Amino acid sequence: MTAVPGTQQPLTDLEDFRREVRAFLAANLSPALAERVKAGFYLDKPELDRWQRALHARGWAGTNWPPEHGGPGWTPMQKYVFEDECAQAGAPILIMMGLNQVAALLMAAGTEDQKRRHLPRILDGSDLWCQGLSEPNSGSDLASLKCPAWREGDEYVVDGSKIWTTAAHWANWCFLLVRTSSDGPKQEGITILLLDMKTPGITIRPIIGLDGMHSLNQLFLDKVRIPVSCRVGEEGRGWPLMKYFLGHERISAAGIWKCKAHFARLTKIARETRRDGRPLIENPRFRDRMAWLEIRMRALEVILLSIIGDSAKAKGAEGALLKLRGTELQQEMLAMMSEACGPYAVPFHPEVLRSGWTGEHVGPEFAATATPFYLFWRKSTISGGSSEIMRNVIAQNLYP
Amino acid sequence: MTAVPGTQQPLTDLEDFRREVRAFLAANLSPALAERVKAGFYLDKPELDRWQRALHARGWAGTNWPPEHGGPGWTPMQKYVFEDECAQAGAPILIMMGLNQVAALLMAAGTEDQKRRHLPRILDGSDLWCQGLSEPNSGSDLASLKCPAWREGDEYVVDGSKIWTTAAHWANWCFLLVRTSSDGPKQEGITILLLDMKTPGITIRPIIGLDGMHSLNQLFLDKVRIPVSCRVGEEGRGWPLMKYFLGHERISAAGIWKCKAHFARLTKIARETRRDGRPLIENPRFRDRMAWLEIRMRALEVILLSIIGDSAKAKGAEGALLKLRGTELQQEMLAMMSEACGPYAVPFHPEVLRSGWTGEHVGPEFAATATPFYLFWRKSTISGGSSEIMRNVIAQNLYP
Amino acid sequence: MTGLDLRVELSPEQRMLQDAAARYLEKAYGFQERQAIVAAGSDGDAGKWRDFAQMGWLGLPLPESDGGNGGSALDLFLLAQAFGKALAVEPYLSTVVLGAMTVAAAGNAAQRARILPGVIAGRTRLAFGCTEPESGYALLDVQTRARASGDGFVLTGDKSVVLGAASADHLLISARTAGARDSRLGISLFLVDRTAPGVTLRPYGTIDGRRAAEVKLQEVRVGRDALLGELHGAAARIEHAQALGIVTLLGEAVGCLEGALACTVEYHRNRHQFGKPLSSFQALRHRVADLYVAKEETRALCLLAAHAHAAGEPGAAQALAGAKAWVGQAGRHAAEEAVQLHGAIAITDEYVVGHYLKRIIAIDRLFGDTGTALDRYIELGRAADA
Amino acid sequence: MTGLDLRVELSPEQRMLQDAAARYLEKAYGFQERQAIVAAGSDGDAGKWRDFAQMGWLGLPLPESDGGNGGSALDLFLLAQAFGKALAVEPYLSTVVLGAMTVAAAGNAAQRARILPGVIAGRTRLAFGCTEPESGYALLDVQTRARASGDGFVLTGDKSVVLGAASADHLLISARTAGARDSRLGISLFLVDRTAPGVTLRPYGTIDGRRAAEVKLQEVRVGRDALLGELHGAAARIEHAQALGIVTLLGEAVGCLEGALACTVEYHRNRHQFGKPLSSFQALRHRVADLYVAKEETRALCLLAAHAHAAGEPGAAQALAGAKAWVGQAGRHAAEEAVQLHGAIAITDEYVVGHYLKRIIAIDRLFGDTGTALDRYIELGRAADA
Repeated sequence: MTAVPGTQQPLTDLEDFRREVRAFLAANLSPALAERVKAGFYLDKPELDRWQRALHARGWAGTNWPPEHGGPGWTPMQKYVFEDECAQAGAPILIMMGLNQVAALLMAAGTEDQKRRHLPRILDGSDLWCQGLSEPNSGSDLASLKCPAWREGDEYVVDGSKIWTTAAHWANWCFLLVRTSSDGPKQEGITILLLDMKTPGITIRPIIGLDGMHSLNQLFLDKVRIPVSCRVGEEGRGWPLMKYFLGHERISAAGIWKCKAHFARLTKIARETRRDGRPLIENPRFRDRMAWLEIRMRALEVILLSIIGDSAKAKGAEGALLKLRGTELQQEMLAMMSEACGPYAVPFHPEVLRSGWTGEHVGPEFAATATPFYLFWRKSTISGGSSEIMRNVIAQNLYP
Repeated sequence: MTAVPGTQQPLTDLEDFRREVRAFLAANLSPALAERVKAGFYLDKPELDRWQRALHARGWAGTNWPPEHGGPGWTPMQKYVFEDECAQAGAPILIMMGLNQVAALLMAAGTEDQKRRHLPRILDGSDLWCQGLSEPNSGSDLASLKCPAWREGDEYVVDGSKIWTTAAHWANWCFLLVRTSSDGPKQEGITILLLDMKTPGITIRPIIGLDGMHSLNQLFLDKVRIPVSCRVGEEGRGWPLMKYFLGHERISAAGIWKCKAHFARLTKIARETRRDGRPLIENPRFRDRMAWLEIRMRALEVILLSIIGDSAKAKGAEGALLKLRGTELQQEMLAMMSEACGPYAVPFHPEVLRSGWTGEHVGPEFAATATPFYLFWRKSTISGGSSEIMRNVIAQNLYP
Repeated sequence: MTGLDLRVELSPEQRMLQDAAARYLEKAYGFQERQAIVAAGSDGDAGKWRDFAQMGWLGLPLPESDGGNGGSALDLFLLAQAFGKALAVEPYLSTVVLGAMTVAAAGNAAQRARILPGVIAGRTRLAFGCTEPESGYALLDVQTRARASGDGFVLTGDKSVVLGAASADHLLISARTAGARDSRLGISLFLVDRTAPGVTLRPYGTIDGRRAAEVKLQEVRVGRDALLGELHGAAARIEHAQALGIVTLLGEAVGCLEGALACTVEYHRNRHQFGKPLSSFQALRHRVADLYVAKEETRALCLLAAHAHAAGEPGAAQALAGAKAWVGQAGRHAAEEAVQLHGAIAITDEYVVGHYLKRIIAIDRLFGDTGTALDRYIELGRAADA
Repeated sequence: MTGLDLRVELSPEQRMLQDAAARYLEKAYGFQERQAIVAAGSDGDAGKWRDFAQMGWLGLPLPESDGGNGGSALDLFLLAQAFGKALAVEPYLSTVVLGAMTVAAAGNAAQRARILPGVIAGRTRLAFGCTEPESGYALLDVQTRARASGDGFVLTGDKSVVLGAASADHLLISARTAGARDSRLGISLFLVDRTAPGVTLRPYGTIDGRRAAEVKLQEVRVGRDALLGELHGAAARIEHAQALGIVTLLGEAVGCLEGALACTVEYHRNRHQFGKPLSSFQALRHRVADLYVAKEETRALCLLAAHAHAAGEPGAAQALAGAKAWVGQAGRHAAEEAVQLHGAIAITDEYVVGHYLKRIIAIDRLFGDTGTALDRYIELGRAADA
């Protein structure tokens, strides 16, 4: 009556594509760098830039970009294969703010001038973008943001603070949400500005994470002047454009590819680590937990593949589900890597994590990063839409 | 500097008391009946009545009652020991509505006449009480109850319905909450009436449980007339008196004693049941789960003993905690007993559960009751203040 | 199975099957009607069974050469999903999946011709007796013996929890013809008339509203033509039946969780407490969201397993074991949550949600519970690595 | 321990100790001050250590005959609880609990007189080197060797994650004097000067803001008077030190969860989102309620274990193992929840809640993690049944 669905032809094409990606990775990614990425060591900006240049040279920097802007024009399944292979291989994880969200926004709502000015430099890595969204008193409830800005001639003057800004200390541009009016509902009066990080009046306060490292920042904007030409969309109409930021990237944030790479690493560690006279992977309790993780990861990958290319679902309950559970799985895998360290989870020397450090570490090699990595990624269920927000989104879909 | 707390003297006394209780149980509880109680078979009313008579003959029927009303005047620790021993021994579990809640209410707020009329018959088992609290549309939000009653001369006329009434088909009295006024906040206008179940106009609809058995009922009250002398407290002022019902019995509802008895039974089953060529208790996964249950049970017993006799804590966050977790533990133990049945969890013949049934059951003896018992007790986290209400109570205590 | 083979797409025919099943069951198999069927105690409703036959469902997975529809295990899964949501109690699993599919796979032409047309037409019912009182979940632990005698065999032994036995015309009985109790070799399958002399049944209802029985075989004589498949070689047949049985149970489990979620959402929308619908309480909303997540995860794993089995993927057995373990663990938890989220009404026999829990529990106790399935998952994973 | 021995009551003196510790730490050990101490990198603050001495805490559990206060393991637990809430980083565990208590128990009069007054007065610090790079959590798996030489011994081997090593005056070092690597017999304890020739330290910070070091012993000569307790017979001493170390860690764990709950409640009361304080969101309220429950359960189990150990109950070892397992499992989960319930601020080093999580993780990785402790719990339970 019916047969197994006939997806043979496209699958074969995709396997060809997968081989192409693998060949690229083999040629461009040094095994030493890949090892450091898999182990969770920090990369410095030149290392990230080098990787983006390599991708750009191949035409693969803007994976989501349409060909007219220099993207590869991949199908959703090709993107899936690409991300999967990159994660498995240990390719550096770029800071995607510019490449994904800012680019999507500009393509949809930027002026021709803004597109011309920013898109090429985002694609080739000349510009690194950070985001000024959250504020000390506006987190999950982002629309309640207060950072005031007012018009003076051809400029906006911004006077406030933004927080949880990843890579602000590296970025040369910042995507900024400000409040230009306090009348009406909180969603109105929000304006989007593009801020050159060389503008006078910006102070960056590093925020040290639980892993002892610096990746987050608070921005203080002291009467910072931004030309009106750097506004995206109309004044006070920024919120509707935020859909390019919120929800859009839940599938990357879910990190199913990352899960798979972590799981492979956890398996390796569990095979190589002896505890109580046997490899950890032979410990029934550890083995059971790994089996459940593998099963749960499989479920998410099936769901991901079932909605791939369906942007309504990706922004809806399914996308929220993937973000919710994908980040939980990652966290549990990292927790198990830390457990595998035994007493060597206790030593903590963040200098080891830094790029270029060459000293001798304490205990097994993976112990140097396992616990800081675990601690750092507690954030994965908090940032990019917290687990609580994801549950809200799902419930909203169940009770429309 | 300090020593282990000096509770030696009372502990010795309590051990004497424990021996006394054990002697009573040995003399009065037949092993066959005890086995049936432990296995979760249903008892019929004559069996329950017999047990109450035995307790009453010893002066131990109203464990919470003060001596002036015929109670044993036990300390909280004595009550704890008594309950513990009864559960371990498999003593029948009486329907406590009359002995606990109704008696406490009458002692506190009943007229002398009501006390004289009801208390002795509650104590000796002549009267069995049921409760008419919940209504089809008032569950967790009990104060929203609607069952209307109005005064006609020396009588109240009640015209409504009550649901989830345990043992209404056995009871000869019912403790009833009715609404005599709809003005003002919902907590006002509630009146407490005592209803003789022989009064005309009462219809009892049995509600069959997931275990296929009948213990719950819906009451339909069709212009039922209740003498004003059967009102407890003032008209419309019943809600404040409800504290004798709500919260008071969380510690019994937590069923820590029941947990301990279930755990002993589960251990026995896990020792005697072979699966995959070894006793179930040697299965690492099953054994781990049992270890966690034992540890969690231990925690609850320590907490219980730390608040025993402190009625503020018993009604507050600690009591809610015990109810919340105690019922979860029970449920998990019952689930594991059902699991231990293997495929024999599937057969279902509720007639086996009934008192007096003498046929042959299918599979191992414990399989006859394990799964129905598991299903029935899903209610333990719902009734007597649901887990959700318990969390509300705890949060209320954390944010006073 | 770690890459593109995880993409499961349904064919237009499969979507039609889903729609037809959902439409029929919604119309003809409401919960009240289902409860009446259970109360009648006759192993499903004869009228419904005729409908199933008419819709081609009784022959759905059977080979076209035997008069069936040649559907795949994935088709079977989709139908079972609809059955699960409706909590249909008809003995489809025992007659079609375990019984007829085994006859189709193992039977000779005469046996197939004798049995299958009747099954497809709804006249003949089968039961699969491969569990024994001491076997637990180990179907190859067979103590029932068949000794050769004259031109046939004589069977003696006990079979336990045989689904649909009392209403079956023929029982498929595994028996040891050689080898030690737990040896893989030496197991044979026999077609035994339910009414044959020496066959005694003790029938009973099951927790999930079906019928099953303990079957006692006392010197039951069968002819040579009762031997189904190769002498001593039934182990693989039994395992294949078990795998297809699991596919069916997984489909039902997904349907159960869909039903449990749907009735919870519906109840929360309509039930008011403290002056608001339950659906406006955030703590409940978040738990209903988790219920949705569990349902989706379960659906993904079960669908994948059915697809892999249908496609003969090398990882199919492990996918089935993983999904079965998941259903027993996360599925049980989800069904318990659905009960809890209803409150008191859920613990009555009159309301639907508790029956989803019952069915999920029964599914866990058939063909290996969570622990057994997880052991198998791990063992197969290790074998694949080696 | 299944009945009345589960009732733990504190004496008036114990309540006074609790109050005094809480008062002092609240005043003198605020989180900002704590962070400054950690940043200074000197294994705790010298001024605080003097305060501890002055309050009698450094001699709290030591025998009165050695100048201590003769406090019980329960007293120690209560003090540790206060340390845990304040996240105090001073090397109390290594110096007093593992070091001095072992000297008091195993040392001869001369050794006790040489070491203990200095500890009690806050002048002398000790460290306990019994973990090795390959031992994992098995303290009796000793590869460091001590061979007799002249009137003394020569020690060679590696000790790992030795808490407080760099600031210690003396190291207690376990070494094998006889027997195979994992044999219980043949382990001896030695008092080694931290500055003795052949002792090399690689010091580092720990995830929870303390100091530890890898210790290398290369042909380190010690005299006969360095032998602590019986030759070959240190196994029981080490186990006793471990048990008392666990009591201390359990106290700290309870303090950590108290702190984590308190700061979560405080944060939810003050933080507004969507126009309301977080404490008004029911989903969050319920999870904070669960956090409270976990804290109370942990407190009960840990207090019971400390009490049982103090009273020498037969079930004490099992109670300790159970509580240790619980802290690693439920305690970790609770600390993670506290982090989650804060949102972004929790993942910064500037805010307190993440440090509770770090300490809970470190506690799990000292003296046996959840799995190791649960194995021991089960083994001891089985032994008690037999």
